[in-house]
Amino acid sequence: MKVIALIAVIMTGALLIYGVEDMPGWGDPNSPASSYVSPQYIQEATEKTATPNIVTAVLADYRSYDTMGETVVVFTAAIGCILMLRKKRNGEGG
Amino acid sequence: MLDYVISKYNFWIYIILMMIGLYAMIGKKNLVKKLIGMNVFQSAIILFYVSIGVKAGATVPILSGHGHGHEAIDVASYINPLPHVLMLTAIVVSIATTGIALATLILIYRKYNTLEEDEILKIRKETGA
Amino acid sequence: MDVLYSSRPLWAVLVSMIAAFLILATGEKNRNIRESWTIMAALAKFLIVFSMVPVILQGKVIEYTIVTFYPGLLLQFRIDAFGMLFGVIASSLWIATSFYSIGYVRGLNEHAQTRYFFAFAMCLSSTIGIAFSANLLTFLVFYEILTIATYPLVIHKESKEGIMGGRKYLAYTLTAGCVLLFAIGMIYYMTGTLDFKAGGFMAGSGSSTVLIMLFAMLIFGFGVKAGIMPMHEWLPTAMVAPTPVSALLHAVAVVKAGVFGCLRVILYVFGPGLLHDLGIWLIMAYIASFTIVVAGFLALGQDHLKRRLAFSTINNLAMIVLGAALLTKSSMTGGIIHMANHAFMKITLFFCAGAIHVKMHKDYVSQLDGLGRQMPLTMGAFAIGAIGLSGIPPMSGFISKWFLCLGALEANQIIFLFVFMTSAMLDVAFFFPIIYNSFFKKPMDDVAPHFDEAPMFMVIPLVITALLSIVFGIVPDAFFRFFSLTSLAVQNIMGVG
Amino acid sequence: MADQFAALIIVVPLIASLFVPVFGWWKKKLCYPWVVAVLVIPLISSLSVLNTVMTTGKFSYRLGGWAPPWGIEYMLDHLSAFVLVIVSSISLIVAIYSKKSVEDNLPEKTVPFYTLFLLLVTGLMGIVITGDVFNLFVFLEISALSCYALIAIGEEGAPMATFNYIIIGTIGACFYLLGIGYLYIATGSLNMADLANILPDLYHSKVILVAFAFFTVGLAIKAGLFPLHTWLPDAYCTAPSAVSALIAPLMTKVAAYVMIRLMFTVFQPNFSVNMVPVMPILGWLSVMAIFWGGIKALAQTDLKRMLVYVVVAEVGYIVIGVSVANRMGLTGAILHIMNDAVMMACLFLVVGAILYKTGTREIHQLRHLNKKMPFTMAAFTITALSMCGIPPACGFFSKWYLILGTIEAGQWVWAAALLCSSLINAVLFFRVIECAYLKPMEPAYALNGGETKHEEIQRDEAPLTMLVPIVIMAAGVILLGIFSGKIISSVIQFAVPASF
Repeated sequence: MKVIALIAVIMTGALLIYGVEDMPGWGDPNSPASSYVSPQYIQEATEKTATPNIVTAVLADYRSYDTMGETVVVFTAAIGCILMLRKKRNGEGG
Repeated sequence: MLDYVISKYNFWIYIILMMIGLYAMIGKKNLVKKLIGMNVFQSAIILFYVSIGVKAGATVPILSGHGHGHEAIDVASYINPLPHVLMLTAIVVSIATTGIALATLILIYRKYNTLEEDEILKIRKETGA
Repeated sequence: MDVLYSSRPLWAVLVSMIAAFLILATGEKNRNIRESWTIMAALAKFLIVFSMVPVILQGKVIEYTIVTFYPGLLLQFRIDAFGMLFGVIASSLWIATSFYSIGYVRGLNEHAQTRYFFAFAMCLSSTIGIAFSANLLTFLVFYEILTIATYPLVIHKESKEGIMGGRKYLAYTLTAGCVLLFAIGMIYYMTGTLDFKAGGFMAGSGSSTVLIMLFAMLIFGFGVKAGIMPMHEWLPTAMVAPTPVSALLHAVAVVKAGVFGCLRVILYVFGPGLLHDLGIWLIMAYIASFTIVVAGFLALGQDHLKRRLAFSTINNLAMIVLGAALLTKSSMTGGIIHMANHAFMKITLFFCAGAIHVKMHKDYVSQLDGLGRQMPLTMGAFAIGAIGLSGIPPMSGFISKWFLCLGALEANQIIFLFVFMTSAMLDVAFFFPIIYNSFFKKPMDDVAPHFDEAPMFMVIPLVITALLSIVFGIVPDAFFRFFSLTSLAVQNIMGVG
Repeated sequence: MADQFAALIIVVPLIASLFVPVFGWWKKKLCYPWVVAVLVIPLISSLSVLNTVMTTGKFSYRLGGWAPPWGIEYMLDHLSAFVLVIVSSISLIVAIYSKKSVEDNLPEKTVPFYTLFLLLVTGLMGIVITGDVFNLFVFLEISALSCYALIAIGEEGAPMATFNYIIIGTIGACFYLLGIGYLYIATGSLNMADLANILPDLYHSKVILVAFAFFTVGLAIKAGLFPLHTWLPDAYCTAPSAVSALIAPLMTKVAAYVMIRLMFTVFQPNFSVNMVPVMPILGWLSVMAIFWGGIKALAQTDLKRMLVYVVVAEVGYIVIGVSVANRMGLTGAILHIMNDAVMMACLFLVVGAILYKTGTREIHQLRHLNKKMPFTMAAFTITALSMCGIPPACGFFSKWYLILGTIEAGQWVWAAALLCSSLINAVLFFRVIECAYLKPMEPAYALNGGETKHEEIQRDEAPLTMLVPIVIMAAGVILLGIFSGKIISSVIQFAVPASF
């Protein structure tokens, strides 16, 4: 198992290091990530959503659907834990 | 060469973290250690995302002064908000996964009284399950 | 060629499928109603099929498209003379088999009769589907349904031999189905069409190596059901099935479907011209001859009556294939007409074997001494069938053998003439002792034989099929127009090639 | 107006899942009818969406009204609408079926069970409907988490199987997340349609290549493709009947859908097929999956465990169709997503019903089942024949297109693998059929005084809530086969990328 793990890890690492070559540098303001979609958030968000915190604006408005999904994930986990653990506790108690 | 390495140091760090996490997930025998590996692995990815959003010399994207009027906003002075948004979601997902995983670990421990994978396998073989 | 669009082919297929589900719904409790479904479906099917014969004889084809998947890829019925011939054989003999089955299963008080009649009806449905298929895909679809529908019949007894026979049957036929699927896929990829065309459509669509490989695959796929050696192993094993099933398997539906497939491949997919150019017709002919001779010798060694008949079937089917493989006009005529003649004669023989089994519980050739005096009708019919298969006039077997021999001469291959002769002699050798013993030897148990026939449900069908074998020997075109259909089919094929 | 149906598909089961605990708190019995009633709405909505797509072409639905690269949108084209219909119909069928199974196995867990059931369905449909790669991840996790929890309450050994599934599944999901990150860093966008426009200029970037690699591996894990399937058999086998009937047909198929979506919509076929050597690798892995799954299945005596290995083999089918990368093959793959979902649902439903009635899953103990449960066994037989590729059942047609695809690609070994797999399936399923339908070959039951022949076997059919779904699925197996031509010409034909 350890050998498999090591091989998997080394292969993954090698792939990642291979990819780094074409990555933009640290803090590059002109990287595609920072120059394509996000500038518009910074410019428009306050005006359109009346929220000074842009992260909040994007989280709760532009991508609010994701955030809904996020809360559902928490709900799922909670119900999942109830499903898994609840009956056993009753069983032990009784 | 050194410049190259330094200019992308964020990637090296996350790659190393991720490899550690992945190794623990696959290679460790103790189930809790596997779970910790999973958390390290997810944190590495979160670190990676957050480091994408950085712009040199920029500040947090909160526009306290600009709320009104139409004065131009200098995009370069605020960091990219999107990766942070995504990672808020991803963090929650990772916590939820950990929660479910811990719940299964409780079930496993109740059943086998151990969290060592090889011991569990031994018990299962003995009971013929 | 005139095309007539009609849904009659679809109904011909569906009628027995509908009957099958009615049979299933009626169940074991109302046996008479259940059996009446079978008979009604058999009659209806025959009438629908037969009503199309005059149209076909006018030189038209009847077409019905079920669904289209892709251009050139569709489920379609198209009835030409050759398909019609097979359709008439199958549907007319189903009537006889239906009556006979009722007598048989009731006479033996068989278990799971509903399943039996259900599977029987499904078999016939798919056989007619095969007969009327317009292209290889449709053919394959019904061919696979036939494979599965026959399985419950083969394992009917549920004894160890039955289940083993069923496994062997499935192993052979499903493998064949896979090979066919691949070969047909290849053909579609190479030509963009799968439609049967008199004289073939494969010419010039690929290198000769590929074509030969495809031919081998298709012949393997269909040859398994047709019992061509060395793929015949399943057939004698499947003899554990009840006799009407063997009759259906070995005279009407399954093996004939295989032979029909082989002939479709030889004459309608590759075509005589292409096969001649590729030179594989001769190899094919040698394989068929090998099968004829070896099966004949193996038949001699069988004491179990039905196994002997099974090897005789293998022998005769190979004769049909050989007729087609010789690629001459007469040999084709002989081969195709032999499909009909063999069907009538062989089903008579199987019916007789079944009648003996039901009445006397005797299965072995050596037990049949003196039976002729007790069951004169049955053994008389057996004699007619046996004489016919040996190719002695005035039985119908003579007609087909005559044309086959003529074909061998036309092809300038004297060796095949000898094959036919040997086969005829072997037929005599393994059938005549049975006839002789049953009529002229004293019974083993020394009881004075008295007239005691099998149930009427069984005797009447076998007498009728025996009489028909004689009639077809004297007037080959009687009733069902087999000869006209055959010559029309041959004309179509040769007209192009 | 039909556009609004798209929103209903996700919103209705999601909101409804919140109400399940409320109902359960009030009256436990209400959970079941509520879930069934709720799941009708996504089915109607997805049929309506499919209809809209078929008449007016593909459309998108902006959530919150934000324009695409900034906001999130639904992408509804032929492929996603088609898979949506599959997911919603099968989940409805399994929901109907679940009644007795839940009452029997998990009486005290009804409420959280149905809550998670709805969440799982929501997650699966969210994956299919979304047009945003990150949003897809969120729904992937919703479905995965609910799936983990549902599996963990299964029989002996389930928690351990679940934990393995969690670890490997999380690796898969994180690889997918990493792939998104790499795409984002190179393009700055998360929207699928937008990415598809930007990416062609960047095909030579190493970042894109790495992103593609992570996507492929991550989704291969989620789809259970050999050799990354190790989590699958135990997890699916130990899950409760109703759960395995839902996840076995849907989870792997949805992952396969995402694979097709990413490879042929987000990335262009030109990149996925010609510029990276991924297709041959996937193809050969599928061949191994088919053989490995088949051989492992042959070794099982437990019916459910056998089916689980068949699932592994069936994943290979779909991926072969993807990796031959031509029109016929992909048609076969998409058709097989549907066919396999229906067949697997039917088989797992049957196994659940058998387990419920007889308490056993051992193949050799299924004797006389044809008399006890004639309809269930008839459904099983039909589906088994379909698995062996007997027409007119649907399995034949997907196999036909897949084989045409491999022939066109000149991959003879792949074609041979598909054919062999039919034969392996024939052995597998006829073994079961022989046991269930025929008298035992050896007189091993002589203990009963050798009177087995005359024992009167009473009909003891599964309850209607189980039987009706089973019969519907079996009828579906036949009908989908007969109408496969129609389905292909009206839907799948347009779901295959135009460049093929």
